[in-house]
Amino acid sequence: MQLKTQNKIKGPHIVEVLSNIKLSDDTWKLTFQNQEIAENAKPGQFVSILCEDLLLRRPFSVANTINNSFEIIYKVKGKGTKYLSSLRNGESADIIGPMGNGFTIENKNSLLIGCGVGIAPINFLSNILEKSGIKHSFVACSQTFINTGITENQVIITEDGSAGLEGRLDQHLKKIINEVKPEKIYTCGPNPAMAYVSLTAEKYEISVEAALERDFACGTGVCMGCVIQIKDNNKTINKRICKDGPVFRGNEVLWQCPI
Amino acid sequence: MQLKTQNKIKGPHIVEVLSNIKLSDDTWKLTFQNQEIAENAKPGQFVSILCEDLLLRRPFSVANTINNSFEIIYKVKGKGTKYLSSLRNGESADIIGPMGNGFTIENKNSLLIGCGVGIAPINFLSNILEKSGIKHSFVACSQTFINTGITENQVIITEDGSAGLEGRLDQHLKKIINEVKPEKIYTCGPNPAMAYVSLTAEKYEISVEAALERDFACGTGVCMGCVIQIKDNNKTINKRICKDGPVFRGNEVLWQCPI
Amino acid sequence: MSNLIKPDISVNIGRLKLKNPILTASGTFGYADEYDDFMNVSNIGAIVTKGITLNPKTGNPQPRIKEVKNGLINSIGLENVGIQDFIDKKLPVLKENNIDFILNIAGASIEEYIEIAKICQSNNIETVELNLSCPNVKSGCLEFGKDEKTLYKLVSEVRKNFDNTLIVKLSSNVSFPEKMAKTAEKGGADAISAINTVKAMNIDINKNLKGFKSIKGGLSGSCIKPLALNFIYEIRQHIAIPIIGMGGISCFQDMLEFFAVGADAVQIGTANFTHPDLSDTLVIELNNFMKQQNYGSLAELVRDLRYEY
Amino acid sequence: MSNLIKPDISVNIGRLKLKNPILTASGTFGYADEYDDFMNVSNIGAIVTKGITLNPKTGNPQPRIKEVKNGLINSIGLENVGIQDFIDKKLPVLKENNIDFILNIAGASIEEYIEIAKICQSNNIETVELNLSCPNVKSGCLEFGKDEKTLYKLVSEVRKNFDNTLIVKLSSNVSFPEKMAKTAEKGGADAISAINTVKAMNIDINKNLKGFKSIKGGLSGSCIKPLALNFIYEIRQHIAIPIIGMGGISCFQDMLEFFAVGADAVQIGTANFTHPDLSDTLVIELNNFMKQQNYGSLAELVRDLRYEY
Ligand SMILES: Cc1cc2nc3c(=O)[nH]c(=O)nc-3n(C[C@H](O)[C@H](O)[C@H](O)COP(=O)(O)OP(=O)(O)OC[C@H]3O[C@@H](n4cnc5c(N)ncnc54)[C@H](O)[C@@H]3O)c2cc1C
Ligand SMILES: Cc1cc2nc3c(=O)[nH]c(=O)nc-3n(C[C@H](O)[C@H](O)[C@H](O)COP(=O)(O)OP(=O)(O)OC[C@H]3O[C@@H](n4cnc5c(N)ncnc54)[C@H](O)[C@@H]3O)c2cc1C
Ligand SMILES: Cc1cc2nc3c(=O)[nH]c(=O)nc-3n(C[C@H](O)[C@H](O)[C@H](O)COP(=O)(O)O)c2cc1C
Ligand SMILES: Cc1cc2nc3c(=O)[nH]c(=O)nc-3n(C[C@H](O)[C@H](O)[C@H](O)COP(=O)(O)O)c2cc1C
Ligand code: FES
Ligand code: FES
Repeated sequence: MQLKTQNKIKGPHIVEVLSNIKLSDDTWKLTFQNQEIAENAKPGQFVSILCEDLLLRRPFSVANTINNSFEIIYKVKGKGTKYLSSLRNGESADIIGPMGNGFTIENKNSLLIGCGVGIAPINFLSNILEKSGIKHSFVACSQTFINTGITENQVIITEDGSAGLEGRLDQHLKKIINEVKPEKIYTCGPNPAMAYVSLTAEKYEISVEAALERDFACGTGVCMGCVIQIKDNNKTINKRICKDGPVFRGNEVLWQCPI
Repeated sequence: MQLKTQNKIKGPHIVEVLSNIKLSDDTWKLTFQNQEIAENAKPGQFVSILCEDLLLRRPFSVANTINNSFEIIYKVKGKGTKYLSSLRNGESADIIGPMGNGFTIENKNSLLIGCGVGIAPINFLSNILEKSGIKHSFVACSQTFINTGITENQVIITEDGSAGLEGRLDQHLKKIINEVKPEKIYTCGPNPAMAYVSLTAEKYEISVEAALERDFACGTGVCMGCVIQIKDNNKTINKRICKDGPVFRGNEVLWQCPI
Repeated sequence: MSNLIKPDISVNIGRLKLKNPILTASGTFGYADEYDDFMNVSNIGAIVTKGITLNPKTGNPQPRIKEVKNGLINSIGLENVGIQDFIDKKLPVLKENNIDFILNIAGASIEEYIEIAKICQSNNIETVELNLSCPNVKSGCLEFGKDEKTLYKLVSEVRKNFDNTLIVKLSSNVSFPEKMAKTAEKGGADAISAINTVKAMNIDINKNLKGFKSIKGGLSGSCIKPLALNFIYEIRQHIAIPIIGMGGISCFQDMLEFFAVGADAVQIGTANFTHPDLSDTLVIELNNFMKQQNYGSLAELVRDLRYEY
Repeated sequence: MSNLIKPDISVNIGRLKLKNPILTASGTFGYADEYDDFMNVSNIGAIVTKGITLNPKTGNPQPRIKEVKNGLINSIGLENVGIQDFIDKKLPVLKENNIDFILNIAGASIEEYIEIAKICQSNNIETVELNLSCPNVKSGCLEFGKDEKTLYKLVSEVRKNFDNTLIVKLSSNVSFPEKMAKTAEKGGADAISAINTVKAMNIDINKNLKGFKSIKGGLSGSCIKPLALNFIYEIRQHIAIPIIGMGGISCFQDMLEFFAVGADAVQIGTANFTHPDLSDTLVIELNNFMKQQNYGSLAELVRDLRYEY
């Protein structure tokens, strides 16, 4: 294998902030200017952002690309995301990416399910399917309404009933599947939600792709910190979420054991 | 000895920022609102400020008190002072003090010599002497002009000639002493400057008080991190700059060896 | 359990009955009087004095301290007033003000430790903490806390000469933490305290490559917390005596972590410099937490903290 | 000395001639190909591979990593492809792309180390770094790097079976650093590398005191730099062979500090995660610095850095 020896194709890019807006109480959308990332990113891929003097970069799914810019949707949790929320237009950030493998795009009637900030990659995927003219429905579940701007084709489920259907995904999913009759499901969100989606889809014999999460150290595939056990015929093998994923087939993930 | 068992008389005080203004390229003046510190602080004493998530507090001489507020004059050096320069009106800081022993105020014709940010405690002393009607002259030396607002009775020496006399203290000191004929000298500034003042004053048989500096850990006298060797008859003993000082008599300091 | 009953947060370390498990660490709290400006010192479980030697010590030359990322390197060199001066001048203040204290002692030879222990015994000092990190001049400049045989000899000899509560303070700079802890217990220690500062060095190189400023000393502060937690977890399962945990504790959550990995009480060190009223605040926070969570005694809380572990 | 001459920043470690002293540390750079996205990997002095064992290893269960203040705790458990897979799949890539490398090897017994060493020998692997921090199953679960006798046996046995460059990587979790370094040298090591990660633990306690998340593992990153500098300074005066320093290096200044206390080359570890192009950048910065300061060779610079010391 001949390596590329082309320098810095995935960064670190010093990237300008175009906007940083609040979508809900604790959820924000950041838009960055960078042609390379915007051109190359695929739904399901992520970027890793240096957050001030924190040791480790923080990974975020690309939530959209528009011309030479790309977006992330993030929830403020700790120091890293607090720093992100402090970024202002014109300031810059140090970003590597796009990293990992995105969703496989197929011309199939697709059901897209994003829960919480898991909406981010699903949002991007929805836009790409839209552009490609692939039939799809978008279910966005969250505790409280996260306004991503998309409304067409979107079923909104909020636990607090602040928009769309009230309740949790498991109260609505089967009905939605029966209505949409998807040939393929894409999902991203907390593990219990993805597990529920995956196991439900299995019953309907619908194939699932799920974008997983876990604390990353390197985010580039070298440290083996983010491995997950994946079913491989009769045995299980370790795969790196950051490099071999973050997208995996729903039925190869051992949803039962803690992921 | 009965301890006071009076709670928190030296803080930590959560103190409001009244103003933060630039005096020169790298030197700023911060004004804080706090009655206890403003009422109790004496020239030569210092406060210790918590600077974001830095482990150690940073010590700064009280540079003035006005009614219920007090000032510090500081030079931006590293993380701590960078943080100070980011403070805005209405924000607050966590401060302990006033700490240490200040200058001894005597009714003697006094010469006050502040070099660099060593101007800070000298500025405060000058105001107090003024109020007490004690005759004094104030020499302020710095690389470039630091505008503290005081001009009366003040001889300004700047290395770059941006205000007052051009040059360094040692080019002017003897002349000034001969003119002022002080009975007492107070000084604060870099060690070489204070050493020069102290050794020169010795020749004129004028007593000197110098406010010393060194990295502090505790700043309260418990860690023994800031000790300096002090002449005590024929031997030397260790004294803590933070607790036994920061003001020492010029002739008890071993200026020759590194302080 | 009623919210109105004041929870019992006392803890016993040997014969020492502490009113609460929050102590201040040696070398970071002087002899208590300096902290009088920031709190009522008698609220704290106990203060541990600066390390006291047989004779007064002037300590190391400057530089003695250097801040690093989330840490402090110190090279004080045990500057202290000596045992006699402590007894004459500091002890009466502590007694008069009802401040519970533990005397941290250090020596350059086993004989010196024994001599201080005898003085403590005859002056009715209730609790002694052995600081082992001074170089052991006799056995070729090794430190006492690094070699099982020397450690056993030291602890058991001090034990013979001091029949009140004896705490042995361990350093984490050892190959086999559990061996040192077991040795101290076998030697007669009533409790282990750990960890002492961690060996560290800093060097500042200036642009022209001239006049480096360097310091070799002990590292403390929140950067050593992961090392301390590991150390205490490793020794907990090998000894039966109580452990007083320390190393980077700077908030209530940190304190709980030490209980979780095996500590029965804690000491606050470098964080006193950052927040001079921290130990006092922790006592209040612990009381409030116990009430909120409906705990009647510290023992119950500690059991639950260790439970899932 | 003219500014136009390219300074000589090469350095020899045993028979290994490094084009520059900047290496990447084991476990933090994979087998090089992953970093191809960020730089031309062949610019670096050498990469050290992830620790390789005789048979593939699946490593430890999750959680494997946890960020702490300025540091990272990892408990990967040596997950790796095994020596045969390395030779079949990874080695050709390294060779084809002219990437100088050092093979980091680990075993659970001396026999296992010997077997890997033989495989390295017969496959003309030029340089091997011995990772000693795996538990030594035979001698009752001690680690190889903690006990002089076992260490001597291990190093000398590997030496007998491998006649190319042999580097022994030490851990700082020992009572007597200089003894371990001297033992490795006596056993036949061509160089020492240090430090490996430092034993550490983290525990997250949530509000309801249920479901703690804990990790026990090795600490790396800038919080261990003061420990690493101290370790290297302590061993430098006791051995004659070169030292490859590491532990928290994250910028040019850090690298100079390691040279100052005794290192002849450095490895970049955790900082690769933060700045994936760091090692490449350091090579450029070192060249520029040498030119600016008019140094003809690295040896001269290192001599000056150590001079005042
Ligand atoms: C492939 C991938 C894509 C992601 N995409 C998004 C996204 O689009 N939007 C979004 O809001 N979040 C996303 N995350 C999660 C995001 O990375 C974490 O929320 C963020 O790192 C938290 O950093 P912090 O410093 O604010 O919080 P911290 O103080 O570091 O941690 C707060 C909590 O988050 C957990 N956490 C910390 N680091 C990570 C990490 N690297 N991955 C997962 N959990 C972590 C901690 O264990 C802790 O429970 C993604 C994670 C991965 C792995
Ligand atoms: C009693 C006393 C009174 C002082 N009064 C003033 C004042 O009125 N105005 C003013 O600008 N400065 C004053 N200083 C110095 C001031 O404390 C330091 O400049 C400040 O702590 C630097 O912090 P930093 O985080 O910005 O820099 P750092 O990054 O911590 O350090 C930058 C440089 O300053 C040195 N330094 C760090 N901490 C201290 C310290 N605690 N004391 C001395 N040097 C230190 C470092 O060794 C380094 O060389 C005083 C110091 C003392 C001890
Ligand atoms: C300035 C300073 C002086 C110290 N002096 C002593 C001492 O005399 N005896 C001792 O046993 N420990 C001494 N220690 C170690 C502390 O008691 C404590 O073990 C260590 O600092 C770790 O706790 P921390 O991280 O909370 O500070 C000292 C620590 C510091 C920072
Ligand atoms: C995720 C991770 C995996 C590591 N794996 C190995 C290994 O397989 N073999 C080894 O000798 N050292 C291993 N190390 C230790 C590093 O090579 C290095 O010694 C240590 O991280 C200190 O350097 P740093 O602070 O620059 O990271 C690993 C470190 C990390 C962070
Ligand atoms: S985070 Fe390092 S391999 Fe995935
Ligand atoms: S800084 Fe601790 S005694 Fe002065």
